[in-house]
Amino acid sequence: MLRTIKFQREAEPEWARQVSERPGCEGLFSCLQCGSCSGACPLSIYMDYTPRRIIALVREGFRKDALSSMTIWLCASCYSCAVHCPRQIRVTDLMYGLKREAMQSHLYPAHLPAPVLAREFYNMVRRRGRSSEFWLVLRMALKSNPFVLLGMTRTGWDLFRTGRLSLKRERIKGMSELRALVGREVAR
Amino acid sequence: MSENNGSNGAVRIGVYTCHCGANIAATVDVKAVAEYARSLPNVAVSREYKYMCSDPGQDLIRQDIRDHQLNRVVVASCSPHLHEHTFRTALKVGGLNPFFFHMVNIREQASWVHENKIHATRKAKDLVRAAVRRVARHEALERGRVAIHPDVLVVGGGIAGIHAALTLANAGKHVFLVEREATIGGHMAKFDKTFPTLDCAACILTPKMSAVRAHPNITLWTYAEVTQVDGFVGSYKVTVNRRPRYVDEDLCAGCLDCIEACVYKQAKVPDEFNMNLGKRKPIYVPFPQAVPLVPVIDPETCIQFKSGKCKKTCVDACGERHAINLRAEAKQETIEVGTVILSTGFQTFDAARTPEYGYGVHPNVYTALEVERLVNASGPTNGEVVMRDGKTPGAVGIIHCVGSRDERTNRWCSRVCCMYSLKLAHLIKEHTGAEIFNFYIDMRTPGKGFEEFYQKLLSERVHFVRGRVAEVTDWALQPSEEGKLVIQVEDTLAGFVRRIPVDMVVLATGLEPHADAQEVRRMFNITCAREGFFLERHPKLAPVNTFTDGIFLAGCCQGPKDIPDTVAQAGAAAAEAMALIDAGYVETEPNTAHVMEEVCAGCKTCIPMCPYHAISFMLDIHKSHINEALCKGCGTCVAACPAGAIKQNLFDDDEIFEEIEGILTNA
Amino acid sequence: MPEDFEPRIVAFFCNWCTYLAADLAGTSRIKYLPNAEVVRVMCSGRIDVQFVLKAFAKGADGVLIGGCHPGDCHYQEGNYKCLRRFRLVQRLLKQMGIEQERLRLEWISAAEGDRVRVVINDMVQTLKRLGPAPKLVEQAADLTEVNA
Amino acid sequence: MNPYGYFPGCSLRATGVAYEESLLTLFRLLDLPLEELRDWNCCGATSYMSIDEESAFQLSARNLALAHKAECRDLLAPCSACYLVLRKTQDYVERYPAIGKRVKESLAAANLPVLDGVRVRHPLEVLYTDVGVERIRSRVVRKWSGGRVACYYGCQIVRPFEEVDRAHNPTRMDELLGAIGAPTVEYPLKTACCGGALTGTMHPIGVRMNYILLKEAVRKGAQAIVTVCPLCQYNLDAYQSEIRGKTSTPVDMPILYFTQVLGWALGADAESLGLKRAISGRKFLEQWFSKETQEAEAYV
Amino acid sequence: MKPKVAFYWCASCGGCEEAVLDLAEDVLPVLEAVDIVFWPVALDFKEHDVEAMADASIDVAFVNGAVRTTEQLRMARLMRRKSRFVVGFGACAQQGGIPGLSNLTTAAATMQEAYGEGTKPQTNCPVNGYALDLPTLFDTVLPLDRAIPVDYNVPGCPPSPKIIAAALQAFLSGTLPEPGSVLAPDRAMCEECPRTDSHPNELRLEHFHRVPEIVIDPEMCILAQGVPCLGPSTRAGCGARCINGNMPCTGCFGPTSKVRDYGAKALCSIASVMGCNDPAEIDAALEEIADPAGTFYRYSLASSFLERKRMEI
Repeated sequence: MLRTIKFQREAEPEWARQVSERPGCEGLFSCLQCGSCSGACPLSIYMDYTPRRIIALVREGFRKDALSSMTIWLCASCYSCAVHCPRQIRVTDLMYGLKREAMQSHLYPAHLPAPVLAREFYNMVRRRGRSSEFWLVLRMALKSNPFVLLGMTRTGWDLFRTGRLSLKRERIKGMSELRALVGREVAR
Repeated sequence: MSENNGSNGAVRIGVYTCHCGANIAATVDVKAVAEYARSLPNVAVSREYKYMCSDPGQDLIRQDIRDHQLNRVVVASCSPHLHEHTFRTALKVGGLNPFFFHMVNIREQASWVHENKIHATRKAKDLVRAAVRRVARHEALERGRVAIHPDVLVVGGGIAGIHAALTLANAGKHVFLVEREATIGGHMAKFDKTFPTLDCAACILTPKMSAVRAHPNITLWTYAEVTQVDGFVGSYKVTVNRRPRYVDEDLCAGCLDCIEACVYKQAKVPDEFNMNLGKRKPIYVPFPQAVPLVPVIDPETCIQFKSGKCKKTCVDACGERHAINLRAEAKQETIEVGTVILSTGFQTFDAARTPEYGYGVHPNVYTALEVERLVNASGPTNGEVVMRDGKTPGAVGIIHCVGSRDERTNRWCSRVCCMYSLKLAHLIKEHTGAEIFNFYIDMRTPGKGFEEFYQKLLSERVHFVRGRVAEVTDWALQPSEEGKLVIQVEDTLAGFVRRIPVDMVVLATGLEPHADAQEVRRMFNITCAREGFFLERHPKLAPVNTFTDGIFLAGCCQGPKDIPDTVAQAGAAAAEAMALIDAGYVETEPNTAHVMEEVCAGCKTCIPMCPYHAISFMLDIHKSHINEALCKGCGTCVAACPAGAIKQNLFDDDEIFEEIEGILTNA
Repeated sequence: MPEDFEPRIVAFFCNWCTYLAADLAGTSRIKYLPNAEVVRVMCSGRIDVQFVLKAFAKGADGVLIGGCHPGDCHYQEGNYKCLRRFRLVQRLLKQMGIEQERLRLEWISAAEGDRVRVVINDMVQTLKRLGPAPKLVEQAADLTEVNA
Repeated sequence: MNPYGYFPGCSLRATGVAYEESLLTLFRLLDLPLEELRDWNCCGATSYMSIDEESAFQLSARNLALAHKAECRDLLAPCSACYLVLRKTQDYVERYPAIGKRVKESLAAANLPVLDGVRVRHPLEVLYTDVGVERIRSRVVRKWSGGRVACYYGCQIVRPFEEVDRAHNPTRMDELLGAIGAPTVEYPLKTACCGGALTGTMHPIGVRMNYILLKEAVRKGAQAIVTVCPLCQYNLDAYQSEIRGKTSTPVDMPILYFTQVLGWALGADAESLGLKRAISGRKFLEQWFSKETQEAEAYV
Repeated sequence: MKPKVAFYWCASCGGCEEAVLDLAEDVLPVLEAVDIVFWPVALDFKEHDVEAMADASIDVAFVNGAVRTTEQLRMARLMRRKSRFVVGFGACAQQGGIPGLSNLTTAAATMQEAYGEGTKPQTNCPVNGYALDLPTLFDTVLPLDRAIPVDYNVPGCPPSPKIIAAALQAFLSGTLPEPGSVLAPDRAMCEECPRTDSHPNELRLEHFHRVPEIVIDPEMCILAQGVPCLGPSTRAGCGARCINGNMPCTGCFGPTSKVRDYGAKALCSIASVMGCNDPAEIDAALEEIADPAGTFYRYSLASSFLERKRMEI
């Protein structure tokens, strides 16, 4: 039986403070818990924690709960929350931060396509400077759940016959320049 | 005992450094400061004490004046704006002229604004050193007195102005009550019921309104605005512009036949008093119990004014009385009063500034004030809650905090919205039996009987959803949402997002300062707080005073508040004014300027410096002279005098130079 | 310039606007740098140019004048008199080899507590950049001879 | 006049190719020179942000620096995501000194110039402010008979920066379409989200979001949806058959780019506007072209 | 026996010496009444003669000019030592005077200005067997009272016969005011000014003019005509000499006893009576005062709070 009580020792207030210092999250501790973000969010209806509850978790320092939530992966970065927040908290930026942290500490469901896509996208861009949608989707599918490819055949065909499916693997000339800029290491 | 004028022998200074509990002591090493002060020239005694402003604290000073023959005192504590008077009095009681005193502000301007104890302490020492040098130059001074004109001006005829005016008038003071609109009554006159008692606003307000009209001590000028204010506490000269209403108040009997007779058989003009939900004629009274009950003609819409081709049936209807004068012009009245009470009220937040709620887009989105009129028996629908589309709502959503607690609009809590929302919820349910949803962030019911009222609403099965509504839309996700307004909100207590279809949305718009609050405050030479409401002298100890003597505040012009608080504040303002009037005079700061005739060569440089025309030129002796009664002590002429022939008490060159050098002379 | 140079600022604040703003900053517990020490005058119109030059002569690194916003002066237009003097003395300071940033005039209303923080902190930064104001003793080597 | 810098972004070279075709055509018709940013790289879009914000900014910084080097004053980013990331980079570099410092350092490391003086802009706003509704109207050669359309702005061009249009109820696209005589419906979801990459990563949810958008458009009587972003267009366009299969909504409406609609009104042919690349609503489109072409002949 | 009197001349133009002679026949009774023991400009005494005198044996020494060389400093100290009273005579002694304006620059620069590029004063040179020492020039000109304690000052550039006579009279009759005071009326010059009544009650200056720029109305208050006349800031006693010559007062008599920094105060009051409130307008008007330091500190720069320009020396 899963216990739902929280003990204060499970909270990480120091982490909360760090988060509140990230760009866009300055207002974290002035949040009214009014729920404007959740109400405005087109995806909150599918989330395990609404954006407001994520903020509540974060500022009380419940790191694991926040980072392992589906919510952060459902965020489509539409910034609706940001423009609705009466405290002008950039909830979207908060979500980005949590996604990054979840990736680093591998706190997300295995085979969840979103993080896989993010990682593949990241690596592709670091290797080639641009992304090529076809190859990207392919790699994502293979690394998360190959069966989704079956469901994609229809769409794939549609794109192919309308000349919207480019098999070209884009690459920029200034890769050395790019590496100097962002470094060369890729995400595992 | 006879007062020591300090002339006896050497300067002996007592320095007192205050801990103010931990307020100062936490960031300033008070002991070190006192220790340091002891080492300064002319300092006879230096002590530190927990609370200098307390009786024992003041006793210390009195004792030392006797035991150590002090003739100068420095107290390092809070702002002089708070306790200068306290300590001056202590000196006086101790038998020393109160102006042998100087105060050092090491709380507001040191301990509270700095973190590093070393720096804060150094700063405190510097300031004490400067004060010790300065105070040695102080001289014995006497306060002047200014007579107070017994008449009072009350600006704004809402419940605040009405109550203040009546209180003063009943005490036998003559009051000029000036109101911008055509009737007094203000916002309260528009309300149906008042929370939490639900007694009818009109029933409790209108008697007071007519009392104003009837009172021999009140001169009521409606449709009028203050345009100029000169002078100072005791004698303000005020100019009032009375706009023409084209119906003579003295001749009109209030029969309203003229309105009946207007060539417009049907009322066609949007009715401001009813928030444009109803119609009125070009000649009208705002509402049946208006005071004065004298019609106004609105030149914007009156045919005669627009085309000059009207049968003027109103004039005929008035007949022998000849009350209607279409050629009437604005009148300037000039009055003199000793004190002023500002009760100019507030304006409601413009709901169009929160586009997500669709006010002005969806006709069935209303503001609370509009609904007040809808539920009001004397309103445009005679109390029927029918919407702009003619239907009666089956479900109503009331959205709290519209234009309040929001960084993007107004940051403050408007204080009354929760309660009036509860009231409207009750009234709408009563009138229509509709399902009512309240959407709130925090439910604020801190007042006598308020919580009980909340309980009552809960038991009436009104829904309370804790969550700030994200948007009001008309798109349908479900067939049940077809043709409805859908409120999308997170039910933060249940923890999920809800879409709630309703027929009518009520926006609980907040209170904000009048658009012209800034002009008004300039005219009366007072200050506005950051939000734009008029600033009181002290939030706790002088809530109805301003920084300009003789000008007091009442009601929402000082900040959002409900009717009980407003009335209480109006009473307080009236009492403050009366205190001045009955004292008959006010003691002035002796910081006035004087011409040293032996030095003045009559160059007249000072004369244009004075905004109060206190400086005159005496042709006989060919020198300038300053009228102490008119001098307000700004010191501009002192700085301007090219020969240094003008002294200012308390701020003389000697004193200020000592202070500057004191600050910069490193210990 | 010494690393730990702490500029000394003499601040002349008018009683009705800027001094109250400073009090408000206090009651709001707004934190700012402790380098400015306030001399209270009733109106910025009282500020004699002699005061400003005296402060510099006595070794102030900066002088800050605070008054009511134009049109808001408690004494109607003392702040304008102050403004005129300020503009003229700025020209004099230039001739006397004192950087104009060392003298600053700010309109701060009683409601603008936070403005006090912004202005003072900013001025301290500016002065730290400029370094200590040159003192007369360094200037007139001859005086040592005189005092010999 | 000096040409607008053009930042296609990855999508306009694949699923969004029609956007590029129509954009270039439209700008040619309006004699607005476009110059593609040499060797541009990925903007560092949404999903990149979720791995490494800092180098996302660095990626954008390179593009901005290239633009600066090419002395281009206005850099056009037709893809909403690209527009936002580029704009956000500028904003954060300016607003957060720490970020600004790091970005400038890395630019120096790659010996690139600092990124200033470049304005990141979206074609919609360029057409509205630089060209203007009136000039568009004056250039119309084809009368519109494509029926009522819903203008769909999506999220990232109006939020959080309200520079392309205001966040609540934007109207500039409606006004431009009004200028060519295309009647627009009151579309309450005009700034709702299309789900972005969710159609790929959490397919059912992504599709459902587009279902909602399409359903409401139908409900409001629109015969087509006009978009400003390759991803929006793709999501709304590509899954209609699936939606038809899963729900009772018989939706089959064309999802156009505003550049296609305007280009058509200004006389361009279907080919050069990539109109033939539509997946959904082809029937509608075909009869529309034929009808339009006849009329066009009559009109000119 | 007659009181012993000395005159000495430091950094000044010599006008002050003239001024004594300007007393004309009034000088004779004075010469009768006193015994002049040292007066380089008129009588042949040498430094060593003074050295030889007993300390405090001279009753009054009238020293004019500012102190800007080692020699002047030495002589000033000598005068101080030998005299009971030292009187600063004239604007240069009292306030630094015109020489004080070189506190806006350095000794080297002054030299260069006067003698051209690369001039290096040869401080000593052998002349038939003797070594001549040239005194060195200070960078900062000092008013007399910053070099030695001064008992009284007689202001003016030069002092007017009227106040010189009065000063001498005070000494002869022993009716002296308290030490440190200035031997002239403690009121502004306006009181003596023939045009003072034409000064408007509500003066508002929108523009400033320099003397050559306008034709000054000989009847009207000069300040009211927009020419910065410092009469209002300046001590009386000159008999409005300049005004009578239709010229503005430039302040040679210095401030009254109530003012600490002459120029600052003068500047403060002139700015106060300006007629504009808009910063741009104010600056436009102030542009017309080409040289504030020279205008307001014509004689008093060296005795001002700031004393000199802050600069590399």
